[in-house]
Amino acid sequence: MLDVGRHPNIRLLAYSELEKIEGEAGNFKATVRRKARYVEEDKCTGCGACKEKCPTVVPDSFNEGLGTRKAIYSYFAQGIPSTHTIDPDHCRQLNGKKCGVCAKTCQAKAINFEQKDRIVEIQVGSIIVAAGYDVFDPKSIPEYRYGEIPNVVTAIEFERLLSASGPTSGHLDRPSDRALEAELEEVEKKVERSRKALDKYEEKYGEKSIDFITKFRAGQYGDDSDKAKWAEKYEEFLPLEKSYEDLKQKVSGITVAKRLAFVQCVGSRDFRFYPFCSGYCCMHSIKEAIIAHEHERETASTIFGMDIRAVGKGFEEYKIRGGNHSNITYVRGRVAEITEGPGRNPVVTYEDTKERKVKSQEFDMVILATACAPTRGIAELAKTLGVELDKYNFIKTSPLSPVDTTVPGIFVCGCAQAPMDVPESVAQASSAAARAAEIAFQSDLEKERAVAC
Amino acid sequence: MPANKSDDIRIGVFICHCGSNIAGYLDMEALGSYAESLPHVAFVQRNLYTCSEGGINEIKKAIGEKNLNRVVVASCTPRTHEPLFRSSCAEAGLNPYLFEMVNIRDQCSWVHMQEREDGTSKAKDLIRMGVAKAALLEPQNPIMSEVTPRAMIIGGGIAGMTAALALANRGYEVVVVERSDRLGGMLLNLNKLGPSMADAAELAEKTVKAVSCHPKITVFTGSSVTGVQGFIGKYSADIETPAGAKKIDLGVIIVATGARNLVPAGLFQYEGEKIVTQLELETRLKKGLASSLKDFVMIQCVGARNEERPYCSRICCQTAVKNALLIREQAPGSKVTILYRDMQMYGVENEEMFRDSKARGIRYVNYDPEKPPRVEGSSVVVYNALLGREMKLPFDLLALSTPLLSQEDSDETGKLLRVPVDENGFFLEGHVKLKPLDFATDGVFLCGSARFPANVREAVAQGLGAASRASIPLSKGSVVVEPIISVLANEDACRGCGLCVALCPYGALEIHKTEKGRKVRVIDVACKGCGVCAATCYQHALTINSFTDDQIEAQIGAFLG
Amino acid sequence: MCTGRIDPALAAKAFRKGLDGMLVVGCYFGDCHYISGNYQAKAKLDMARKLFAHIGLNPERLAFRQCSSGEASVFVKIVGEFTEKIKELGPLGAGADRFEASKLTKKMDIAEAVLAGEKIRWVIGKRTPFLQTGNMYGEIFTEHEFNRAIDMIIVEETEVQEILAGLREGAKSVKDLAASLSMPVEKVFRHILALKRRGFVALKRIAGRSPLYTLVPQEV
Amino acid sequence: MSKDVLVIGGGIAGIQASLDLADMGIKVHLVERLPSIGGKMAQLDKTFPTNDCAI
Repeated sequence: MLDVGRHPNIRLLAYSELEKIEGEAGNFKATVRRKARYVEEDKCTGCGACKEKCPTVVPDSFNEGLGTRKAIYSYFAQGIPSTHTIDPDHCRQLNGKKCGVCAKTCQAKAINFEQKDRIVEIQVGSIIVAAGYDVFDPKSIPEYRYGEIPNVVTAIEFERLLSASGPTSGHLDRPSDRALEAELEEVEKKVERSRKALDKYEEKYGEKSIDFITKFRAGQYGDDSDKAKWAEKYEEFLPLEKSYEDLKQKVSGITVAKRLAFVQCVGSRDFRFYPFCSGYCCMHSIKEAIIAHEHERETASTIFGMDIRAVGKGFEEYKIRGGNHSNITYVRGRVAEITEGPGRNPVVTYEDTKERKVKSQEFDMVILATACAPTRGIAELAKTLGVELDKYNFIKTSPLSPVDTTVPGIFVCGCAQAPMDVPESVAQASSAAARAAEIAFQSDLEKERAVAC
Repeated sequence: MPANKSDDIRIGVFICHCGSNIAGYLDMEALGSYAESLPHVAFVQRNLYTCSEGGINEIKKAIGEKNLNRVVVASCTPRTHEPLFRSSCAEAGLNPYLFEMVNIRDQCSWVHMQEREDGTSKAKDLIRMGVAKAALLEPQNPIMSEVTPRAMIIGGGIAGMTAALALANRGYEVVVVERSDRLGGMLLNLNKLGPSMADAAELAEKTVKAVSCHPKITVFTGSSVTGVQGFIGKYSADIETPAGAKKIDLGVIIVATGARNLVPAGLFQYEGEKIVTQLELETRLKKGLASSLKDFVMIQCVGARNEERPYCSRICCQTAVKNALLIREQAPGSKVTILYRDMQMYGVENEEMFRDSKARGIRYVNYDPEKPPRVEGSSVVVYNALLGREMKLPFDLLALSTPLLSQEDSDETGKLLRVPVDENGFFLEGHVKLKPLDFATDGVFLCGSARFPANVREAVAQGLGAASRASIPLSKGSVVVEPIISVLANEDACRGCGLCVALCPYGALEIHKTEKGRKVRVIDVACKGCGVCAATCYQHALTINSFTDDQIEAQIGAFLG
Repeated sequence: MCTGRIDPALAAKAFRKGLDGMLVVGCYFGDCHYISGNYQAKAKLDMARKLFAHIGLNPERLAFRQCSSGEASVFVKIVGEFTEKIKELGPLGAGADRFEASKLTKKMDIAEAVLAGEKIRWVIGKRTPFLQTGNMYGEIFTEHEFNRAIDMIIVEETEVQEILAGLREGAKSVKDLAASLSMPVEKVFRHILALKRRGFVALKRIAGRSPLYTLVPQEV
Repeated sequence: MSKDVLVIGGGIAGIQASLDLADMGIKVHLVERLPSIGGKMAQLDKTFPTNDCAI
């Protein structure tokens, strides 16, 4: 990644979108919109002082919304380029409010609220489409109740929870527990505020609130308006304190998630959504289960799948190793539904095809192995490029020319062509590079070509 | 280091404020005056941003005006900024390897934001260590070696042929060495290619023709590689051909030796007549099935995913489904049942073919490896978990899906090329995820089933990919290596024991005979500078440029004050 | 550069110079940018830890830990824990593993010589082949057997280096050496014979009835 | 005629294609929709089967 940033032959146009393509193989003209970052790329040193001071907190899309970032941000810590970006949807200054804190903080004077989108035109001989994929949104599967049951997450969200650089620093804290902790913090602040107000009265009148209220309730203070206010404050405080104590009790009982269920083929091999197999999800779940077990030795995982597809190099061995050393149980069958049991524990109902019985089992967390969906905007991109898509909206190729699209000079690699795992993507990327290079050097070779039979 | 030399050392120290990233948390003034007090330091400057154009110009100016011969920048991380500072030194006429970087931001000011005093004192330690090392730095020059613009591809199957054509079409000379007496490899034995059902023979013929008559490609069939010497860019291969031995100079090598099919002798009463492998079934389908055959059974994972061969051979399930579909086409009304453990129909096309096969009446029975199917006369008996009982399936033809095995001599080929094979005999790529087509050894690449079982589409993609990787050194015409590599600093001390040679992960060391006896030699362009050899040599004959024992010890010494 | 570059003798040098702890942090196994350098580092440092334990230094002062470049929090934890550990042990020479200053230097000289020694480096270097494909006779070692062999070599090599250090002070008889090193006479005698055979030690003269041995200067 | 190549997408596939071409001496323009390149792989903690760190 870093190599891309410093390679003299690579011009990196991040935060940019392709608008138009004209011409043909050997002679394309591309129009690219460089979106305004409101930060001058050549001045920003990526030091990050601005984001420390920025007052606006936004959910962090890199962490799948599980953590937060500021309105001025770098996409992720090691991101290339390290140039920061202002999020125009959330920045106070750009939304007409008074702020500009980042501009004041930045000693490199890189902030420019006046920056506009720029259009650049590029002449190229060939094009490689590596537009990737999207994670399937499991909200559309009603029986899994993703989004309703907090402890049902997607594989990529779980990946961020496992990551040492993620929002939980790698602790398997359940979303419901994290919400509970956040609530406790919130209530704690309120209790403190309320307590302070009471303290003032207590000091003023030299009396404890608890003693005061008995007298007040007995009508000893008549209609003293100040005392009435005190009483009102105290009546507010009581339920607050109660809920605070309750929450504290609940939070103290929290432990990390130790019983994990992985549900395979969420959106894949499913006629309602994508009939194809996404290829990598079985291995992804096994990996996550193994890592979770590394984090916490008591973790036990169950992987529910129709087939466990471990077809790559070393994959089958990895799967067996997971079963032997990482407490993974593989269950053949499709999960029928997920419900919520006591303690916010998700309950998985499935058919065990081995025993031919419908069973239910409670877990701490359920991870959905979501399908590799064609990326949003692929249809538009295909239209811009003039390439055809297959029936699932992946870019069409022919079986024996695995990286050639329907337009000469335009090639495809990675999950934009079909779901595939990392080494396949890398191999295919090199293939696409080989094809593009053939075009680049074509003119030099035309004479030699003519001799070939 | 001779004493007189150290007198001439003039170090310039540039301390970056990084806006407020460093200056906000450390006492910069104290750091500046401290740096001035260090031995050999001739000049100290503080900059708001050393990496800005202004900062860079200051470095260049000081090198000239203050006669600096070493530069230390105390700022952020070398990960992002070392190349910039190095090239700035070079632009001012100072050898770029006389530059040393000290990280007082990521590893100091950012970590100790609340501890100004301790942070400052740690930054002093770091600067002192950097300066101590800088004093001992030696100039280095990049190492360059020419690349012979010719590639050798070992194996003339579809992966190798695809790679050969891709490279030849780019204008490079290609030598293809094929062991059998014709090109085509496994493709020659196949019938149709799933899921498109394209004709294998047609593809083979087309590709073989293109390869055979390409003016840039020389094909040696019935030949084998018997020796390989040299390193990236400068290989020389001995090839045994029917017309005698040949020696050919090469720049790069692609391994495309493919795989072979397991013959399941002793398994499921295999005899090659009524009980055959999928590959043998392909041949029968090619000729046309006898009309008497009505009942077909296939068993998956025969001789695979067991103790002996723990791996899944990736392509057998799709082959079985493809052949099942072809059987139904050739023999309408026939019954095909596939006994499987997991149907490995990964991806878009395979899963589609799988679904299609079910729609066309091909039946699937899952079996438990604990209760494997068995052959009883002309039937297969298998326990069906869904029904909860055993089933007896009569067959006219039983096809066994056996895995692809690595070539018997893959280990020898590996030794010849100094590249590793894995526990299953498949070649081991440089990185399982990120470098699937490269070896750790530069200049040697990998594609097709020699790496791991691959279908034709995948083999073609990998062939193209390997060609892309191999074309990089070819198109550059030379290999340039960072000089931070192993050097034989003290030849007299070397006893030629060869321990370092045994431990070098890159095959970058070799023993050769000199007048003084056996000595080690570093193959510059193959060395990556990991330093394992230097840490191993008990004679301290080998060291690593810019990370010598002296330099590391000086840093430790400086740390201790 | 890689953790594989860390020469274990550096640790002895550093402790002699006054370092109280040395932490080497490398990549996870299988994730080495230099293929196998971290395995090498771990094998070498494990061996050095054994040696330090043998000569009376708390082996916790030398540690090998692993984390990836993306795991800041893990790194912080590793460094924090190590720092705490060293604080708990106290400065070298003043804490639980107390040496007198002069003795520390001597011990570290011996440690350095052992760690830089030919034998130990061959055995550590060949660790993987020994465990996987066997030695030159095709004997395959188990992890346990290998570790026992290492332990033995450490003991022997330390004795040899102590003898050499003793002789560096001047020619000595086996008996004197045995007394000053508190080692059994037979053991010293066995080592002296081996050293003589290898050309490191020679007979100087016979004083009374006991032969005096001396060092043979080595070519570099 | 232009020899340059436009690569759309800065995930692992786009990065690899760009580096291969750039190393061959071909000028590459790499367009990425998001503020940084890296794609999905940058979000992964570790990758199977070796459990390497992802970036």
